[in-house]
Amino acid sequence: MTENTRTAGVPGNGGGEEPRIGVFICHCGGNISDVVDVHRVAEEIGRLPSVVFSTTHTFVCSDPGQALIEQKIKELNLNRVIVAACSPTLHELTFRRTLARAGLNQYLFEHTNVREQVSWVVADHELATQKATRLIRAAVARVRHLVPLEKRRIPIHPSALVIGGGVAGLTAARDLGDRGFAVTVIESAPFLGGRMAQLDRLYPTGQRARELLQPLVDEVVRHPRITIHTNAELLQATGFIGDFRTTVRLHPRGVDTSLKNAGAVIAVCPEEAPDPFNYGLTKRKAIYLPYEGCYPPHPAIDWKACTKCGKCVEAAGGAGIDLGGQPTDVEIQSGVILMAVGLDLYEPRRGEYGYREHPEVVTLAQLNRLLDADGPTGGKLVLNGRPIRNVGFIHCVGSLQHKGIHPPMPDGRINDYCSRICCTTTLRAATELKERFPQLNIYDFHEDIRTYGRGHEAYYDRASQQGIVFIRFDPQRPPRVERDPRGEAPLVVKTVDRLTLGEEVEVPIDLLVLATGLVARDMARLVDLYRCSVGSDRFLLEVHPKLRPVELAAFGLFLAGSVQGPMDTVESTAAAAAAASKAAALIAQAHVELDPFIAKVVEEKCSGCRICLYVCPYDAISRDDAKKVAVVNQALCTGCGTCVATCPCNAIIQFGFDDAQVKSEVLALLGRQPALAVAA
Amino acid sequence: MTQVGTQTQQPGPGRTTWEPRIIGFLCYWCSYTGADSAGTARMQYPPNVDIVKVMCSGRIDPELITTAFANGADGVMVLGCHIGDCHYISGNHKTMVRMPLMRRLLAELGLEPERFRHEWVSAAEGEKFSKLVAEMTEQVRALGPLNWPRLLYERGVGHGMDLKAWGE
Amino acid sequence: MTSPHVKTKEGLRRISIDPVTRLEGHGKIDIFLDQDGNVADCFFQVPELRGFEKFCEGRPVEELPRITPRICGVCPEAHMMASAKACDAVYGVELPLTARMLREMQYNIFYVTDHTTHFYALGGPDFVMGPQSNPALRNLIGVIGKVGVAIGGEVIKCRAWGHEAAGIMGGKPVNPVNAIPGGMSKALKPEERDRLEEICRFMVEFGKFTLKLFHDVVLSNKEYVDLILNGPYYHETYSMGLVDEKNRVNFYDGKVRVVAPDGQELCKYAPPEYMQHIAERVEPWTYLKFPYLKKVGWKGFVGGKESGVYRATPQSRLNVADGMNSPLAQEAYEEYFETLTGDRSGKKPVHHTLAIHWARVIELLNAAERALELVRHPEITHPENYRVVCDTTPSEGVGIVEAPRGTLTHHYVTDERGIVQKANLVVGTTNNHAAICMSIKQAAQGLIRKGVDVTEGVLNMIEMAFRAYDPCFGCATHSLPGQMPLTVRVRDADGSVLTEVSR
Amino acid sequence: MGTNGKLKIGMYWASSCGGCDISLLEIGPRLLDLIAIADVVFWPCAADFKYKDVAAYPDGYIDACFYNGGVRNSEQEEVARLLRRKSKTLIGYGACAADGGIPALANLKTVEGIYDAAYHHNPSIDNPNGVEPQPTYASEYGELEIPRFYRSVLSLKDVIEVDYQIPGCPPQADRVWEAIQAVAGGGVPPRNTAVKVGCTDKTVCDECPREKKLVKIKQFRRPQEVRPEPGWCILEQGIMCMGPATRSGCGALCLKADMRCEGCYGPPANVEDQGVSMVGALGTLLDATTEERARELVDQIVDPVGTFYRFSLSSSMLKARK
Repeated sequence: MTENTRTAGVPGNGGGEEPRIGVFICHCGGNISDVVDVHRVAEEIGRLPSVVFSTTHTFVCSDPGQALIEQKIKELNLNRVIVAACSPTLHELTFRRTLARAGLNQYLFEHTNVREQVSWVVADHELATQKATRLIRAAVARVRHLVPLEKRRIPIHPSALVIGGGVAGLTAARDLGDRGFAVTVIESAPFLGGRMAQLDRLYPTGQRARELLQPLVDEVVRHPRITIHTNAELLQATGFIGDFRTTVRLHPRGVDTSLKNAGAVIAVCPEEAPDPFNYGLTKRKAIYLPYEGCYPPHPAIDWKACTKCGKCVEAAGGAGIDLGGQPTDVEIQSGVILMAVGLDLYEPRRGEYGYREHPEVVTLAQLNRLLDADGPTGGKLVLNGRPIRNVGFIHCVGSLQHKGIHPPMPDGRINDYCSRICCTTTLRAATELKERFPQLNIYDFHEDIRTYGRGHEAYYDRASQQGIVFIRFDPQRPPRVERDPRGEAPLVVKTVDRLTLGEEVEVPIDLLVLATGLVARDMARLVDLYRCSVGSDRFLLEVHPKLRPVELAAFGLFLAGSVQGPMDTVESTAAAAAAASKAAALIAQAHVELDPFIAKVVEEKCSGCRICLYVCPYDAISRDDAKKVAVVNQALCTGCGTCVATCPCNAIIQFGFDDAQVKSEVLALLGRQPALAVAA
Repeated sequence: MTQVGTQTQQPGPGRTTWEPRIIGFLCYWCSYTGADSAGTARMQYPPNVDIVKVMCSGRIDPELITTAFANGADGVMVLGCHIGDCHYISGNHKTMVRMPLMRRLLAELGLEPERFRHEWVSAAEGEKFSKLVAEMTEQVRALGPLNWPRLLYERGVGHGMDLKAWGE
Repeated sequence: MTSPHVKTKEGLRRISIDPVTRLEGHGKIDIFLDQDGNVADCFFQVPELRGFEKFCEGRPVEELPRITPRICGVCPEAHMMASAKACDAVYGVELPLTARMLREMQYNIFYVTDHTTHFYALGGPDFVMGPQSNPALRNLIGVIGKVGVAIGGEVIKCRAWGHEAAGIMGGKPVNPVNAIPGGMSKALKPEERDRLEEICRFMVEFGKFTLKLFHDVVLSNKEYVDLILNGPYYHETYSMGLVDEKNRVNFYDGKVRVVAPDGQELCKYAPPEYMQHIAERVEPWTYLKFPYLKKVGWKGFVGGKESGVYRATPQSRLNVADGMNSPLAQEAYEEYFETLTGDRSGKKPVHHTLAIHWARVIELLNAAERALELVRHPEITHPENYRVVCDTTPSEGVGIVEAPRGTLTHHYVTDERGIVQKANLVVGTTNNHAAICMSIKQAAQGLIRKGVDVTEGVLNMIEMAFRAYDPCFGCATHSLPGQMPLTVRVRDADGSVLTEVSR
Repeated sequence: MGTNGKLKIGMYWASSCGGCDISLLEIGPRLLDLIAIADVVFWPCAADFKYKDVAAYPDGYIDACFYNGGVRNSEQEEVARLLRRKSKTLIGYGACAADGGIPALANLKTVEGIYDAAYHHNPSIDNPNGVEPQPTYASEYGELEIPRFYRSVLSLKDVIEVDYQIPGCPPQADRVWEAIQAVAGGGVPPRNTAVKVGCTDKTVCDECPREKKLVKIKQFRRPQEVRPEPGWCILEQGIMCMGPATRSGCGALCLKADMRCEGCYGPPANVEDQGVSMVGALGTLLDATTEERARELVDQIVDPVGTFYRFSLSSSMLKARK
């Protein structure tokens, strides 16, 4: 390994003193050194002013590699360190810690990417070597301007708010409660359980959904440290990581626990409304219980349907029902917030595969209700009285949409993503149908089948063995659903089967099931209140899918479950548990430490023109009207730096990315500074 | 003049013919990661675009772009997250406004529009990234060296200007 | 600083009145003497070009009333108004009464300020102190010393109040910004109006006083009157000026009237027709062009009815007009012609270059009277009618005002977005460029002869021919309070300096 | 300092309009205070001194010399160099000297274009032989000279070392007086840095009486197209006001006349380039959430370069390439 050591210079720990720069260039096995002449690079960089040490190493990230850095920092009083290796996304933090161990401020470090962005993409050794040299030279110019930084310390209130009372929210709440934190769960509906309560049997185990949900609900509602608010509406949110203040409006339930004869009371109610729990397959009373064993166990009143006729009050003998209740607002303090609002089902457009044109066309969710032993038909498969012989399933309704073929959603986008759960759910339902009603002919129309999870493929095999007919259609020419002219069956599905090399098929159908996809909820209020990042698929966007998968960019906000994208119950609970443990790790400390790369207003340069007040996505900037200058809230600032580019006075700096640092980098890349080979 | 640009821009032995020198300002969360994924997939592309990393494309101060051109860049690229995918909610909305305006301004100052390019590249679009770099390199190569400081000097602007950096 | 290697034709001497170039910049006089020591030829050069006409292209037309005033920071209002009028024409908008009055009032107040500067600081001293008097005293300080400190105070007050008025109306006292296509940027508030009336009242008194001063000091001095009437300061040229519908002098608006040396009307044209009447010559030895009357034609630097050379000075404006639009100025106007033509019938025109000073004083009083009349108009503070909003498609337009130093023409052509495609400017002093060259040559010929020492006094008397025009080459030749420093270098055939006289 | 202990000051004007000299006169009565502390040893438009006198002065004779106007021809550069030699402190006075000023807009055009407009193709031109002014011309009697016309307008600091600069078109009298006193008092800021005096370190917004409503720009409007609502930020109303990217000191006079700021005080302190500083700010002020809308609004901006650099093209980063 080449070493180029110069011993001139003043020792010190950054911040003002003469920089003493150490450069460590990684071979990464041969990943880098096979293409880049790392020794020549080390030599040239070693000649730059202020570079007192420059070397190469087989694996700088290895223990010996890090040990070398520590040793040289101490031995040569290095006060700036550059590692040229893989992408900083992988090891930047590793090396920061190395600096810290050596007693050097960890922010006097620069990580130069010479693998992903040089050796792996530039075949020509000479050009690759030149490029690596340029990039490191730029890093040298940059680190000259680095100053020691300290992490921000923000006190944490040891509590969590969970938004959403579905399986994800409840799981996260329980895990956090068990770890000893105060948790508040808010649910907009009158009952807990969310989507899971509406499901029948779950793949891969085939267990009943509500049987799995029940114990979780019991655990949560009995939990000493968990508070639950149903009928809760988000009103306001202020504060930031460590000390969020959320105001929710609690709408009256109309019924309390003292109601004894719920059944009789519900029976007398004259008002009816479509039952969303059964996806509109049935109607329910204005005072209702969604299902057996729901929580809270006492009914709620659907105020939209209720006419306040008072019959229920009479039937209840005056006890337990109050039709005149008023909403109350409560403020909830929490150190962190978990987003667990879940998702919605895609509602097909009228006429999409005959939906809402032919009564024989239902969604997969509706079918699940029909299959449910506790469902509207007690599990019997009847559709307005007719016996059913032929059942068809169509996949990817509302998912995997194609530009030009599928009309865009109201926001102009199309759902080009896979909803992930529908294939397996479809096959599970199809196989159950075939088992329960062997005489059925079942046809499965799909563009593609994705049974990706453990045990999922088994459903496909079973379906094949059961003789379910698979027909693969061409997305360019999706199936057409029409009335059967011959009247054999109410419907006929026409399409071209690619499995039989483009054979035209016409299938008579009694019941057509649309495997509808999953879409993000309308979360406008939530997104606005908490400054959430949203993806182009409208689901909430994590910081980084691998590195920080359950965190939002705004500090203290976590993603629990399918608010982040289509997930089945298994994935949802896993994600929720992950979010809970991440959140717990954070609120377990008295203080949270945040990266210092935030914006700061240099008061004497600020003209108070207010233009930065428009810009901050996190409302972290306010104006001190007494001083007539802008002020950045350290806890709210996420360090995007947009305000820095905005300020017409250059009065805002961003630690780690201030103009001097970035510009010096640019100049160096262009061969301006520092001059080459000064002390050569 | 070609030589001038080349010598300082391409230190060390090897090529002496002129190579386009392009600065790419990339946001960290999407475009920079996109560049990484191009690397992970071992996509080969020209080495002429040198990447300067910022956290969000909204941080890309137009002054950085003029700094690059004023100091000898032949081209500048600005890459950020797609609209709607910004890690910082709306940081790239500012980029979306600044860059078209910047493009007009640069053109009016006498700079070929092809020397400045602004695109959206997501973390997954390694291929798009490598394509863009290749395209940009070729379109700048076709235009030839810019070497703005030299040019201004010849126009009589900034008599006091130090051209040493350009080998004079 | 004419470089020593400059060649001069055999047997000629060159007198270079040179620091004009160097120190005021923008003006340079070269006088060539033949072997007998008589003036062979004389060149007045303007070494300044800034290219406004070109870089106005591409600018939004509404910005030109703020860009073109930087042609001259001494008379920015003139350019602002001409430009704004051209913009009105470009948008084809008719200004409400209030808007027109606001513009004319602001312009007349500016006129008072500007003429004051010239008379007291530049032109006046020659008469008050005497053309051959001690140059150290031939300046404002000297004037004040002679006619009393109180007056000096009044002069400074007049300028100060004039700029206060400009500030009230135009935002900035120098380079105001308030003229826009369709009118003015803001209405005049009643309290602002009251202050302006106070200023205008003062200006009228000041104008009366100044006219009286001119009588006392100049007209009652036989020597000066003789100099005006019989000195080497007389050309017969065409006269040009702006007149209203009654053919009275108007600085802000009207038609351009041109009369021949004998007083006959040559033409009377509206702004859009200027191209049929004016053309500009280009000479290789100066950056400034030479406008002339197209219909008469360019015959070189000569006067008379056959030559298209014309003058656009205060005197020219009086020459082309049938009268003034204010009572006191009208009296003065009549007296002006009676005195100079010795003819009670009010015979016109007159061509005595030095009498331009007198005409200027009459204009000063007229401008003050007119401003006072306007500021008292009940409509002047109308809260709405200070402008109209332009919703028409812009195309082309010409705007003309009388700048203190001559008729000023702005001509723009725009695209449908109002972006300027072409701009043509015929600037005040430019009109007089040819005439100034002739006046200098005439004075030089009259004053520099074989055997005559070229003294400081002689130089000043040459300069008086020049200064009468209050020339404004980038307004550079304003001297306050003194006069242009002059050096005459007499060179022999090799161009080496024989003698040098400075003051 | 002269023997009488008074400062020796001078003033010169180059490629400018004369407004600067007038603005210096606007200090009015204080002109006399100035005379009290200083002898004017050279001020063509205010006192009678000659070029040869200046040439004869020993180097550094003038304590403080104010140079206004940019440098557009050889003569102006010569004088600038001469005055630099003769002056202890040289002050670039006004927008033109500091940043090129409005005449520097000519840098967006070629010299050929300028000559073409001035001497060939404007409608009133009568130039049958296609004559153009020549640096030297052989007349019948002898050679005549005029200065060489440069290809660009340069700011003073492009040509010589400048100690201080006073921005503004023209500088406002009160600020000028403060600056003169500062300089006379030995000059507070370090010399030879072209540091700007006679202005503050804030922007025009700081002095502007108008209030922001924190609403974004929905549509750009031009002064002739709208009556601005009094008291409300002009820029928020869609009129391209340069206030945010312009150094303060003027007192926001234009805004008080309901006009947008033209930017005559040049870039803010700590900002090198006025134009891009404005682009940075506008990025956040436009009411656009889609690219189409953004482009639409950007297209509504007329003449960006002439608006953002109206007074500062010579001191901008990229100048202009014509």
